[in-house]
Amino acid sequence: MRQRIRWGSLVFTFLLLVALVSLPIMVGCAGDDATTTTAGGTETSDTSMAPPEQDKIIIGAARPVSGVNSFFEENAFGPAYKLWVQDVNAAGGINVAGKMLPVEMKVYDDQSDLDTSMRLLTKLMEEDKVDFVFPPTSTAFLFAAAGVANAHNYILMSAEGGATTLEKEMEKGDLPYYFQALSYSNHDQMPAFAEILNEAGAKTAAVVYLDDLHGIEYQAQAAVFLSGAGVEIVSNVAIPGDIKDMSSIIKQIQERNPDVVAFFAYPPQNILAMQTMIQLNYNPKAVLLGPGGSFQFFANIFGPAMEGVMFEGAWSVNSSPEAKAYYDKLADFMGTTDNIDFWGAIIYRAELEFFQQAIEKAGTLDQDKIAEVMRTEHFPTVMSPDTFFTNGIFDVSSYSGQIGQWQNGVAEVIDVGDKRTAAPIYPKPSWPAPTETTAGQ
Amino acid sequence: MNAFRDIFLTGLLLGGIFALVSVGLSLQYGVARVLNVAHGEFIMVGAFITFWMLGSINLNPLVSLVITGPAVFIMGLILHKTLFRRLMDTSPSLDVFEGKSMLASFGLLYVVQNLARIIWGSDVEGYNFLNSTVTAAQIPLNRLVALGFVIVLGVAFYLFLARTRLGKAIRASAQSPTTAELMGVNIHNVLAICFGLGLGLAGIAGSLLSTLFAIQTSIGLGYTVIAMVVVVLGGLGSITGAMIGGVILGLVSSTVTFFQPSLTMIAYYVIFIVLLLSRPKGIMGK
Amino acid sequence: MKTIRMTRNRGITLGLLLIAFLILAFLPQVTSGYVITLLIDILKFAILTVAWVVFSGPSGYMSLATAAFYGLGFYIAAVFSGTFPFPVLVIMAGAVAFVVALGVGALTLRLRGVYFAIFTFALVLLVQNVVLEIERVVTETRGRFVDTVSTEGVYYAIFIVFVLTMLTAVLIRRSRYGLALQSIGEYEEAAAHSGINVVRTKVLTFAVSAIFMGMAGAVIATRRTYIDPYIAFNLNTSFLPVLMAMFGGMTNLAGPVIGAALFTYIGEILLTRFPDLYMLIFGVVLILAILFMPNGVLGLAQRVWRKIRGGRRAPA
Amino acid sequence: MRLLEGEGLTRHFGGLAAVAGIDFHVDQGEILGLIGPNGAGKTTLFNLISAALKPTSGTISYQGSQITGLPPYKICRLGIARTFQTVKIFAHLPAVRNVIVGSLFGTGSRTSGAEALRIADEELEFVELSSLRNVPAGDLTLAAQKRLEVARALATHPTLLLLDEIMAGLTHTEVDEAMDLIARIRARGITVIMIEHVMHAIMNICDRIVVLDFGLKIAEGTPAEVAVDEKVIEVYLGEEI
Amino acid sequence: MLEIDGLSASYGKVQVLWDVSLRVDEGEFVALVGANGAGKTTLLNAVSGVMRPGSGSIAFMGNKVDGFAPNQIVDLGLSHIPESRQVFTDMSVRENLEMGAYPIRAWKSRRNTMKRVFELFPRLEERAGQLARSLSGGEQQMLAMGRGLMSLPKMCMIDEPSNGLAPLVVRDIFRVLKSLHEEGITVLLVEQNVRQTLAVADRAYVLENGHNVLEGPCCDLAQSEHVRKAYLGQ
Repeated sequence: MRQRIRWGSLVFTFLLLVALVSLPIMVGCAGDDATTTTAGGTETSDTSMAPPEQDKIIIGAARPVSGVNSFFEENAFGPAYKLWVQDVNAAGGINVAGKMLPVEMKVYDDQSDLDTSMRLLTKLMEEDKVDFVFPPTSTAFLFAAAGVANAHNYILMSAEGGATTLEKEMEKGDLPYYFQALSYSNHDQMPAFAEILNEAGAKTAAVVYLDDLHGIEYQAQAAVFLSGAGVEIVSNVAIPGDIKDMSSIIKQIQERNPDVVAFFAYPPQNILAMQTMIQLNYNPKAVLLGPGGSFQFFANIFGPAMEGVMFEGAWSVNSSPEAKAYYDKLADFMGTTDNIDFWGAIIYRAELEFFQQAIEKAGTLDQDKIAEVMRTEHFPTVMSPDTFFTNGIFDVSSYSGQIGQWQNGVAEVIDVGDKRTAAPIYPKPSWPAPTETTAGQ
Repeated sequence: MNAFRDIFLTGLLLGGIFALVSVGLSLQYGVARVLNVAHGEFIMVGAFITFWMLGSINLNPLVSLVITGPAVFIMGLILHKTLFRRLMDTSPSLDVFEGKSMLASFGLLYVVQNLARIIWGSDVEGYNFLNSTVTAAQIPLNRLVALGFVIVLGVAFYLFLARTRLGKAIRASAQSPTTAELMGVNIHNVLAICFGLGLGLAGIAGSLLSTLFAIQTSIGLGYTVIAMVVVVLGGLGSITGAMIGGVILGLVSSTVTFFQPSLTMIAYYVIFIVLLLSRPKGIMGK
Repeated sequence: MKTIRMTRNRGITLGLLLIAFLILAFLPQVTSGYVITLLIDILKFAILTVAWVVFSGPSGYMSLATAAFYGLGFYIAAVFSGTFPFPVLVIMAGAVAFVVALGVGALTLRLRGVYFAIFTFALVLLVQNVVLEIERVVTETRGRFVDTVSTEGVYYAIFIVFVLTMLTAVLIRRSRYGLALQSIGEYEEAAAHSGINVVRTKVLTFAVSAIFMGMAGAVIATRRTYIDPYIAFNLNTSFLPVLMAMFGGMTNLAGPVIGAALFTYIGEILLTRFPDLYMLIFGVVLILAILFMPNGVLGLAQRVWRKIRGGRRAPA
Repeated sequence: MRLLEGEGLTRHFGGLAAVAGIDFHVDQGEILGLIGPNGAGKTTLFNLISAALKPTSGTISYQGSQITGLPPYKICRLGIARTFQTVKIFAHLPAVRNVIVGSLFGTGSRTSGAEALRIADEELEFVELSSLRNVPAGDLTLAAQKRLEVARALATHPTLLLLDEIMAGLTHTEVDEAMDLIARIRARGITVIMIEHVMHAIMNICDRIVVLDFGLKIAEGTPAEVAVDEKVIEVYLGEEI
Repeated sequence: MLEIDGLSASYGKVQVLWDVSLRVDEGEFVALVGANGAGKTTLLNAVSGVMRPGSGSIAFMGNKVDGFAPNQIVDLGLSHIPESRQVFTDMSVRENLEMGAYPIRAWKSRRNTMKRVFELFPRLEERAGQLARSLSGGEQQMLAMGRGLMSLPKMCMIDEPSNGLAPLVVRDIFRVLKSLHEEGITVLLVEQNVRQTLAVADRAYVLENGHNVLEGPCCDLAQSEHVRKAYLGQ
């Protein structure tokens, strides 16, 4: 019954494993020499006003260069970061205790895979010992990254997603290095949406939501705030991401004839929803679209049909001269206006500007000190002359708006109050007669 | 009654789309014995070629079928002649070949998807095409066109298989490659052509799908999964089976979506698994 | 003569194994951080690949259900995170994966070849979607937070699971079950007519291999502060072990381990050096490996090894 | 004494009856030959006895009790072993391990590894393959593979052995050796049913012969009786013209 | 017309043919007989290119053809009608015949050839539209033979046409074989049905366990003790 095991092969394996293990150690050591030890630790904390010894700031990030999230890296956050790095370096760098340090980004591809993303983030902090890290993309990734970065005492700002569930963790005090920049459904967007509907006199609403984090959270918050504002939710439907036909859903909503239809979903589902409503000639008084609806390309695809469609956001070229200037600069940098996002684009920039000012104010690269500054200080940014964090979350007053609406192909902020750049169109005009092909981009 | 009609019509239209997505896969497996996990990637390629030609030379998507089909067909020919032919020659048995070719197609998935990403980027793209309805029944025109194309393609394909010399050779090869060889059929050419045709159909499907849905370089795998469900429903390798399977899945989808949309995917897989267990050879299987 | 040489060889081998074992066991004492993180990943894939090979290698049934069992373990660790101590979670995960695999195995007896592969593939998607829907309806969100365990703790946990997996794999290979499974893979019919209870052998081995997948899942779940069904039931987790096993070679147990280690390690280098081209290169390498290395790296190494030794004495 | 008895055995494939209502029996200790042209239903009958197939109708009893419907491994453990028309050896396993499969799983009682190995070596010795015990079975000659299959079957300690064309494709000397082997198997007290096309072998070693044609039993008797049976000659040599 | 010299062939490690030589002259009707597993089918497969021979040479009409692909062999005018019929069961009788005419030179004249085949096998014409699976065994054999003729072969290799058929049908089959030969087609017939085979063929080879054992005119062989022994063991 004895079978001879090929011991030789097993030895070979373990030798190989040992070799593999030792290789990264050697590489790791080499890495140590190269990037010195000024990183996020507490080594430099006692001499906070002395300029650091290094000549540049390295910021690492595991980004979705490939995979399902690569859209965001390519069109949303990637350009925002790159433009910022370009701007900072054009101005000589970040002033840390009197020394101008240029910024360099070190980007790894996380393949839109969470395991890989966390591994690479760890590598950036532990092996590459970068000075700062930028977050990964998508809310689930942020949730995971928040813990990992905190465990390493690295500041992690997130404009790339965010859900209110994270707030509970923050309230527990577990995430002192985590800063939430993107607007939340509960503090920011749904209250604003309810206010707008209340002002317009809408009485009933239907909600269609994608059965993922974003959709589930938004429909829950919509229920809270819309009911609070006297808007009754007459229909609430969850859809899967792979949905290929929405006609029966739209028809059922049509039968209940609500004033408002909100789609808390992503571009593929939102495009399908728009097409289906146009095809069925169902024209509610207001339509709200989730992520994607705020992109210029979305408006381009549907052309005149976008008139009066609302979206989660928001900012507008009419928000302020700074916003307009940023718009121009970004469009120039990206070579197109198609992928300008009238929800997030300004927040990413504001967050970076805030961060830069926090570093300069702290006068050190020490994460604790910078975090402390971020928690307490107010800075002017492209988004608002008075931008600040409350309990680790951008204060609602810091945003340039929460709900936008497409008017004549231009994104306008329609929040009730002084952020408003244009009066809401309500009810929205009926769909234009279908035209033949219109190219998207 | 109205609801019933709606469910049926939507299901039928959707079924057409599913059939379109699947027929090519069925052909690739049925004759060339490649369970092509990268099938959906070629749908994506077809969609992007169409989109790109619409943007650059304003070519009507329905016209661009004439280009995407053959272009992807040739890719398929080359792939089979280089990659799968070699795998076939070095595999000791058909089972081994099926396993290896499936894994190789997995590699292909990465290659095609990432090449496409490098060429076309990661944007969500879309355009409005025939976005109106045939008013009486409120049937979306673009879906009707897609269904029409599926029927035309199906009939054309049927005629091709039934009437032409090559078509008969393909059917014969599917039944018994060795005997077909004895008839003078160059089996390697036939297999390559079938693989190519399968991909070509994926390309055409892509062109048509781009008129209906938002496209992105990462959409492929989703369509592969649908195609697999449909092909197993209809019986691996059966063309008519793929058509029928598509319609069945369409009807299932429209029914479930009508009552509880979030259960749609679960319904797909439950049906898929139950069917695999009870009738592994599919509805059309013997 | 022959026996003496065998024993000496074996002594050296065992010694080397012991050294490798000790190095791996004490590594966290001398180094930390990224090396350990990477090793955790390598060990994770080594476990999944070896567990996959235990069943699919000899039996010839290509299972793509790895992600389902791994995900179950992952999810159990998340759901009961904080309720039970870490070791209990890992054992629970193994037990649940075992039971579920028994059921799945019993269901799929009729399926052979590509049908079995497709079934297991669909299984992962089904479980993923069902959990997704349950989470939506019951917890009204999508994911869960997990209590994290220190990197070192995770490393030792995964290391122990790895050692268990290897021991079990060696035991199965050397036991009557290994022989039975191998005969089933060679000729199921002949195996049955030689008195092997084909059904029991297949189902039991399938379920045993699932234990380790589940355990690996439970350990790795504690690496994530947050998980959701997409992360837990990821199709890549099903495909990668197959590719790693092919890449490493399946003629003996060293192959899968080498495959997992090289694959992960090379992947990491490519990933950090060529983020833009990584997946493309990955695909090309995969296709080339399938084309030109039918017996994987191990097969290649053995061929080269034999050539080197061939000059001196005939291969054993 | 009746060892095995089949009554009204029928098996359909689609609409075709491969075996149609056959009654047969085999007595303890005899060698029964099963002959007939290709497609006569011989192998189907073997498959029914060894439970590779379930009969459409009819029953099989073994040592006085019903065994119809039992799974193959149980049939094997009850003492009915078989070989296959196209050899089904475990090609990548060494010869000895092929045989161990039989002795380890097929004997009906739990065998220890050492015991199984001892039996396997004995059976290899018996079929004269000891010298090739460590050679992968796939590398053996056809004749050796057929012997190996016999050894594997013998290792299960059968009472009844079904041999399906173990001489097909063998050379003259190999056929003679195979005949000798069967004689020695009988000497061990094992009952044998054999399907064979090599006529002189069948005629020389069988006690009794059953002739099948188109799924029906057309003749039965001693070799001498069968050899002069008009129906059999017609089936074998074709009609006189 | 066909000349095989010193042919050896194996399936994997199992050698099936040992140094077999065989010759068929133009217009001849040659039979190849031998017990099951003697290697007859392997020999035909090696000639038609379905399997690659190990060593030896095969020449057809003076050209060396070993290593050719099956379609090249068919194009040269050598048709192989395989064992156990192998008709395309999911295709109609007509389509099966059309498949036989697959080589381009035969395809063009397929309608005329089909008429000739229908004359030879009137039953096939009656069933032209039916699926081949619905035919009886004898009809399927006729279809297989008709299909083999559709490629307008100069020579036919026919493998066990009487296999599994009732005596009456077998008689039909042999009648057709005879008339084929009379039409000028060279025939190499592989059969187990020794008496009838030797009655129609001119010359025969006996193959045993992959070796040539006997060769000669049929009338001689029919009387041969050896043949009788090989088949009935007397």
